[in-house]
Amino acid sequence: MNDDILAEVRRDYVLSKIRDGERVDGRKFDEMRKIEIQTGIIEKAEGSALVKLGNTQVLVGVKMQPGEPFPDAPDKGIIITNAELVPLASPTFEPGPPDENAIELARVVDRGIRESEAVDLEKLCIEEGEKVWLIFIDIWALDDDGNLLDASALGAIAALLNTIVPAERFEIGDDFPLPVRDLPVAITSLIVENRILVDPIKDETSVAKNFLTITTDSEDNIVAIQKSGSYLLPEEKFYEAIELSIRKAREVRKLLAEV
Amino acid sequence: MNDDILAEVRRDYVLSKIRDGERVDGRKFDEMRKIEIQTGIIEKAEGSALVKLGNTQVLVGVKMQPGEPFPDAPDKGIIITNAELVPLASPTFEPGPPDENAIELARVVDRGIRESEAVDLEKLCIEEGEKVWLIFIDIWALDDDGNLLDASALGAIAALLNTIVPAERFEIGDDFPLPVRDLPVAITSLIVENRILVDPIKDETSVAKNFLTITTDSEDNIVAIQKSGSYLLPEEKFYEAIELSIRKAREVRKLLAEV
Amino acid sequence: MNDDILAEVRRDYVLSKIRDGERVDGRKFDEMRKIEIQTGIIEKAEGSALVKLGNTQVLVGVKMQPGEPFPDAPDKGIIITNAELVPLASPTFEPGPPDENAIELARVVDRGIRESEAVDLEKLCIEEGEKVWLIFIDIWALDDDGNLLDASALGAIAALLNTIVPAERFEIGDDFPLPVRDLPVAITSLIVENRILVDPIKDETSVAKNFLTITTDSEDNIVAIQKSGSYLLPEEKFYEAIELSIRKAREVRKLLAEV
Amino acid sequence: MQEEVKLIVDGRRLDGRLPDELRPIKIEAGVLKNADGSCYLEMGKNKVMAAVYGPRKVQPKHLADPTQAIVRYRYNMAPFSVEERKRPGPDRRSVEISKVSREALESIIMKELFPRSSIDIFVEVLQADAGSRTACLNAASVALVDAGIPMKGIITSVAVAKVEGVLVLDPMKEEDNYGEADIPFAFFIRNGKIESIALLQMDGRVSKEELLQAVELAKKGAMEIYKLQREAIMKKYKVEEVEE
Amino acid sequence: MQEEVKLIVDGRRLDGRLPDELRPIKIEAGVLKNADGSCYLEMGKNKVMAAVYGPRKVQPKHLADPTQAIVRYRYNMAPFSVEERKRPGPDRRSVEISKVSREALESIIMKELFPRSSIDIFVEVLQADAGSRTACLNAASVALVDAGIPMKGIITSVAVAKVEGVLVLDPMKEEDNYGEADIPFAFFIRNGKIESIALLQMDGRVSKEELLQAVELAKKGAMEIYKLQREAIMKKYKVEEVEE
Amino acid sequence: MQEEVKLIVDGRRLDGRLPDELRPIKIEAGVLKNADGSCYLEMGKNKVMAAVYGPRKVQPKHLADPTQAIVRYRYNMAPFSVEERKRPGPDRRSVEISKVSREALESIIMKELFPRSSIDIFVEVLQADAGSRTACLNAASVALVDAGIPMKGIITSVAVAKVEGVLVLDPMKEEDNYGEADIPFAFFIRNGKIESIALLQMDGRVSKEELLQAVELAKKGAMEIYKLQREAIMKKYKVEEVEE
Repeated sequence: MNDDILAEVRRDYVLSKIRDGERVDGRKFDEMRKIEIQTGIIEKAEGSALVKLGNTQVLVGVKMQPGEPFPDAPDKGIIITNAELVPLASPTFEPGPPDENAIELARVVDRGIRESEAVDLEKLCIEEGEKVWLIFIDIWALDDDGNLLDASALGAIAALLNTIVPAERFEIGDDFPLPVRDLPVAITSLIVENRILVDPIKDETSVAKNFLTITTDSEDNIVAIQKSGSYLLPEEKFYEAIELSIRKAREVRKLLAEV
Repeated sequence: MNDDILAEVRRDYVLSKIRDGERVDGRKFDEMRKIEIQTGIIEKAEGSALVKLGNTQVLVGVKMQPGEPFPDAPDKGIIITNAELVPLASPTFEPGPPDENAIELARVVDRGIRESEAVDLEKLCIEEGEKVWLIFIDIWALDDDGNLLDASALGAIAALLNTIVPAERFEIGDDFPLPVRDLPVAITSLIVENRILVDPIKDETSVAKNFLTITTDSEDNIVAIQKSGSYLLPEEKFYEAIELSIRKAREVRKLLAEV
Repeated sequence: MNDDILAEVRRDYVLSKIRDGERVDGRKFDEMRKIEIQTGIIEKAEGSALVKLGNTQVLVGVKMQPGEPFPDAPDKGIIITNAELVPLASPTFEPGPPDENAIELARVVDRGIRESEAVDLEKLCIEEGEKVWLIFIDIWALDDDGNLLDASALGAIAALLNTIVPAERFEIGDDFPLPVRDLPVAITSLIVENRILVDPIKDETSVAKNFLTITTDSEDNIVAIQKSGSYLLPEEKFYEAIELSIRKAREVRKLLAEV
Repeated sequence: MQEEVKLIVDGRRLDGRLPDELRPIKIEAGVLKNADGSCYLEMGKNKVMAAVYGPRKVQPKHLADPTQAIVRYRYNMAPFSVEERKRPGPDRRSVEISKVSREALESIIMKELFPRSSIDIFVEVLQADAGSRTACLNAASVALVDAGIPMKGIITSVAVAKVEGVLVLDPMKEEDNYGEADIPFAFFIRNGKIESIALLQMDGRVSKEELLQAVELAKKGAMEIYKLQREAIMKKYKVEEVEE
Repeated sequence: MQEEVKLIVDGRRLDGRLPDELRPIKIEAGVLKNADGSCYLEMGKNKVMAAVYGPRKVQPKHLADPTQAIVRYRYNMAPFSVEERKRPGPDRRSVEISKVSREALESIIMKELFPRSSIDIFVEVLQADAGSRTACLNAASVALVDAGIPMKGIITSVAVAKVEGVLVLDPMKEEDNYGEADIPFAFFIRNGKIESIALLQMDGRVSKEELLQAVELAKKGAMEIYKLQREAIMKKYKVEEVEE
Repeated sequence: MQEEVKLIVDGRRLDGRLPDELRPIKIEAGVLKNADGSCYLEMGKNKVMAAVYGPRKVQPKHLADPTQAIVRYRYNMAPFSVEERKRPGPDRRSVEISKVSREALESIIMKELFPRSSIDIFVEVLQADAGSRTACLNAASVALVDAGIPMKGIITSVAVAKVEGVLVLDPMKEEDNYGEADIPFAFFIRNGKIESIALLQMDGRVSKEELLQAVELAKKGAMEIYKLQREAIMKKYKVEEVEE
């Protein structure tokens, strides 16, 4: 019970801050947290990246192996994206197969990579109709202080950039870097009190889980959108969020270029 | 609590009616509800039928694809029957894999089709020991006002009658109608207060779930029986039910002939 | 509630006995219960054994079939050990897939057989890299009066001794006895009140679930150990238990030789 | 293929039985320590073990019925009970058998005496032959008596098959595989008399008249099995008396 | 391969529609007896059935919220609804669609009126075409009205696609498969006016400007569908009045 | 095949270690924000992250014990932690490791101080090498201290292997794969002294005498690891003091 009251007090505080045009951690509404990207830390993976977005931490590993292509794309590699919100990362995560939140997260990250055509899948055909490279992107949440999605999307593309196709291990020629040709970036905002808060922290999402994620490619095209949460989105907020997401993604993309 | 009392009052009413030789919906004990059969309504299925038995509605779809034969029947097609009591169809159905009621329903329908040899499975051999046609019969309950089983069995045979084997899609010759050579009909009765009520509605089964299903073929042979429910069946009631089921199945079979 | 009190009284009694240097069933601390081994009772299995260890009963069946070898052991047969603590065997066992206790039991039995190299797996290669014999050891608990593990391990090796490789059924030559070349024996003790009780019965394990299982081969080598249960094991007790296990295993191995 | 097998020669079946003969049956009650009641039973090559726990507290609690006991029945096959290893765990066939078997027993158990309780019946098929569901029901029935569960009478089960036009009692594997029909029955027996039908299933193809004959044949078989069930129970009680 | 298909010829789509035209739509409310509200809906080749149960007691109990109703939504595809038989049971796609659809409806349902209750929405896709999630939402919305669930307005859903550089309303299968983008929308409509966006997803590649145009096109389509939803509800009530 | 690998040359192991040398170890406490206690640990190529939540209310409630806290331990491998991608979710090996690891920690946690509570320990193997269960236990132990869970002492874990007849401390992958025995230990250490054995498993083939030597070798290794665990905890506290 005391916990509930405390949580309510906290919520009220966050909300009153927002109404006053402020955020609890002192950031501006359109300001991201500090971003750190470390790649290659899991030697056994073909590629990997640890992303810290403030206190939020996500580890993404990429594994590859030969497999059968889809019948309708016989000459293309295949991306399989999976996310696990393991109970280590938050007091509210539970052991077990991915729930709707984990599935949604994985699918939104997947769409950004897929629709931006970030990976040149045609270069991952080994034998047309028979054998192509499968790319397993596994997203492992380590610490959830809000906005796991942007951290995961960032981790995924960073890990792909870091991936070496293990051709030698499977005796199909020389290893080569995974052909990555675009840098999709997901930017999630919280829509609350008629405001748009970019990169929300957990305290802020306790007020309302009104998310809008917009993923853009290197040419500012929009490649994926996900409105997530039970709320009504005013049209003009949507347009504002697009502008904001394009602008923020450009900043984040610069960090990726340095990886 | 009020719900419980209401249900009890209702049960008492149904029971007293039965004792008086009457049914709550005015039917005679040996009278089926109105039957409507529409076939071919799901164009993407190889065959389909929507059956209405009074307010009870079941949709049955048939899909076919080539597959491996069973080792002990290398020259015969294979029937796989599945039923889902989806939560849309009744306040008591729950999401999840088929429970014992759904499994029993599917298996009893399956036995009627199988044992009457309604489908000429030998004509569904593509290459002996290698490839035969698989027939998936999927029973989808839409509205359960009692006696889903007879509606499902009727839907299954009607959908099979309506099925075109999709040989062209799989590049194994010309499409042809599924060879159906018998019309098994399941007739379910409720055995209660020493009476036999054919085609029971939900209100009646609230009194007792004492079912007896007898499936007969076009020559009045019995091809499947299922006593379902925790009750003791007097021998003479069993014999009465057989006579009744044969008689009623003949009536229903006439409707099937018109499909 | 009364059940709880009764259980407590019983526990106190068992404990006071142990403190007095006695066991509730009159055995010495280092004395096994009476062992009965019947083999070949399941004709449909390739090998089988029913083991009674006092009131504890376990049935082990062995089935064999050809299958693919592991890539890193292309010329060796494969052992798959599974245990089911079916609810028939104890009021505390529940239906469902094996829980951690059943998995641990199967894995400890498996290790004893595997590490003692009891089965000559190289003689179970049918075609190198393509086809080898799979040995399924299924442990079926029938009555758990304590120490299911030792009974299971004993049943497993007895059933293997009794196994005929069904080569004829699969048309790959003549049947032949499974090549068994060692007799691993697991001995489990209960470590309680600074005492070591070999082959504990259920009443005794109600005091504490402090198990130590030591499996030895025919040459008194230790091939598997499992400390099971939440307790701290003094070093000297460990050494005592090793001596005891070697001594007891020799006795049990004699019974096996007579099977 | 099935034409080549000849299942009845000179009025005798493959194993030498006459059409109205049962397979050898062996019943032993009270063979397990943990269970409140138990029974080991062989019927032809079927080898089954039944255990009864209860009346006991329902687990999980929310399943409890405040007006009567709930009855559960689990028919389960050991992987090694059949020619080709069976994957452990319930399949659709086991689920259906468990359901109709439970319903048969439930119809004679005096459930109203034990509100909020469960009576759990577990039957393991250690070796399977044709008619394993009937063997299991017969064993479960004895185990229930052994557990002292109040019942209106006893359940006795046996199947009839139609084989090459002939009705045969208690079919074995080949008759089940190549026969024209299989009809498992269970009867409610009270005071040594068959009262009514507790389980009835059928698949195959028979005429109305054949069905009536099948009932008569099954009843004959059931009465013989009933005697063996009685004997097994009596023997258990005698042994207990002697032991006391 | 996809280059060879020509999806727009002379300004017309494969099925003859103009870019801003909807597929034929058929809506019928109150088609099921058991459900508290129901709706059968066709949208192109989509055939979907929606049922609403509730407000009712939450099962299992521990999910109940003492301050408001919980809303559940299950999007489920029948195995025969698609070209290649789909294994029954939820896949990842269904789970995501169920989530965003539930959230869309939840945002206008007056949940606070029914503490400790559940409002359960089940939608079965009997035949699937492109846009099955939008068809299901439209059906669910009508079923909710039919069930008398208090809402702030209504939800109406439609998708826009980008195909060969052209934005098209309510894409069909081929446009979905070979198009450059797919953008499903759902709008909150109150007093006959679109108020805000209740569902929005997108995958593909569009410019900011195209996105704004897509919203306008979707709004146009939604208003047409909204009229059909209204008609279906009115018709149901008229029928009921006549019957009384 | 395994004969060709030569694991010990001139008394040195493949990675240059002496038989009684540990792999490089790195321990950092308090690395996660959400968890009540946490630890990142590297041991050779093992990279593991441990988190402790609790004491907290048990979920689901019916698992609560009115007399003491329940302890849960989940050993889980990331799919990318091993050469060939591992399917997510627990396999039989993980279940067994979780059980024996939980039991080791449970034996020193003062559970009776927290009735009706749970202490949940989650360990993710981010990269796996031989001895991942020992690395996880060491990390979990530090995370428990970091979480302030009252314990009688600390748990320190290390394995010993027999390789080409030689006992070696803290085996790496090749020694685990081609060695003659693997013996993971965990010890209960109090006041800087090893008191007893908290975890002990073994598979392979060793004599009684070798086993005694293995214990001594493991104890030596454990004491070294224990010092590093202590340092990691001290460092965390120092940092916290400075920060205050």
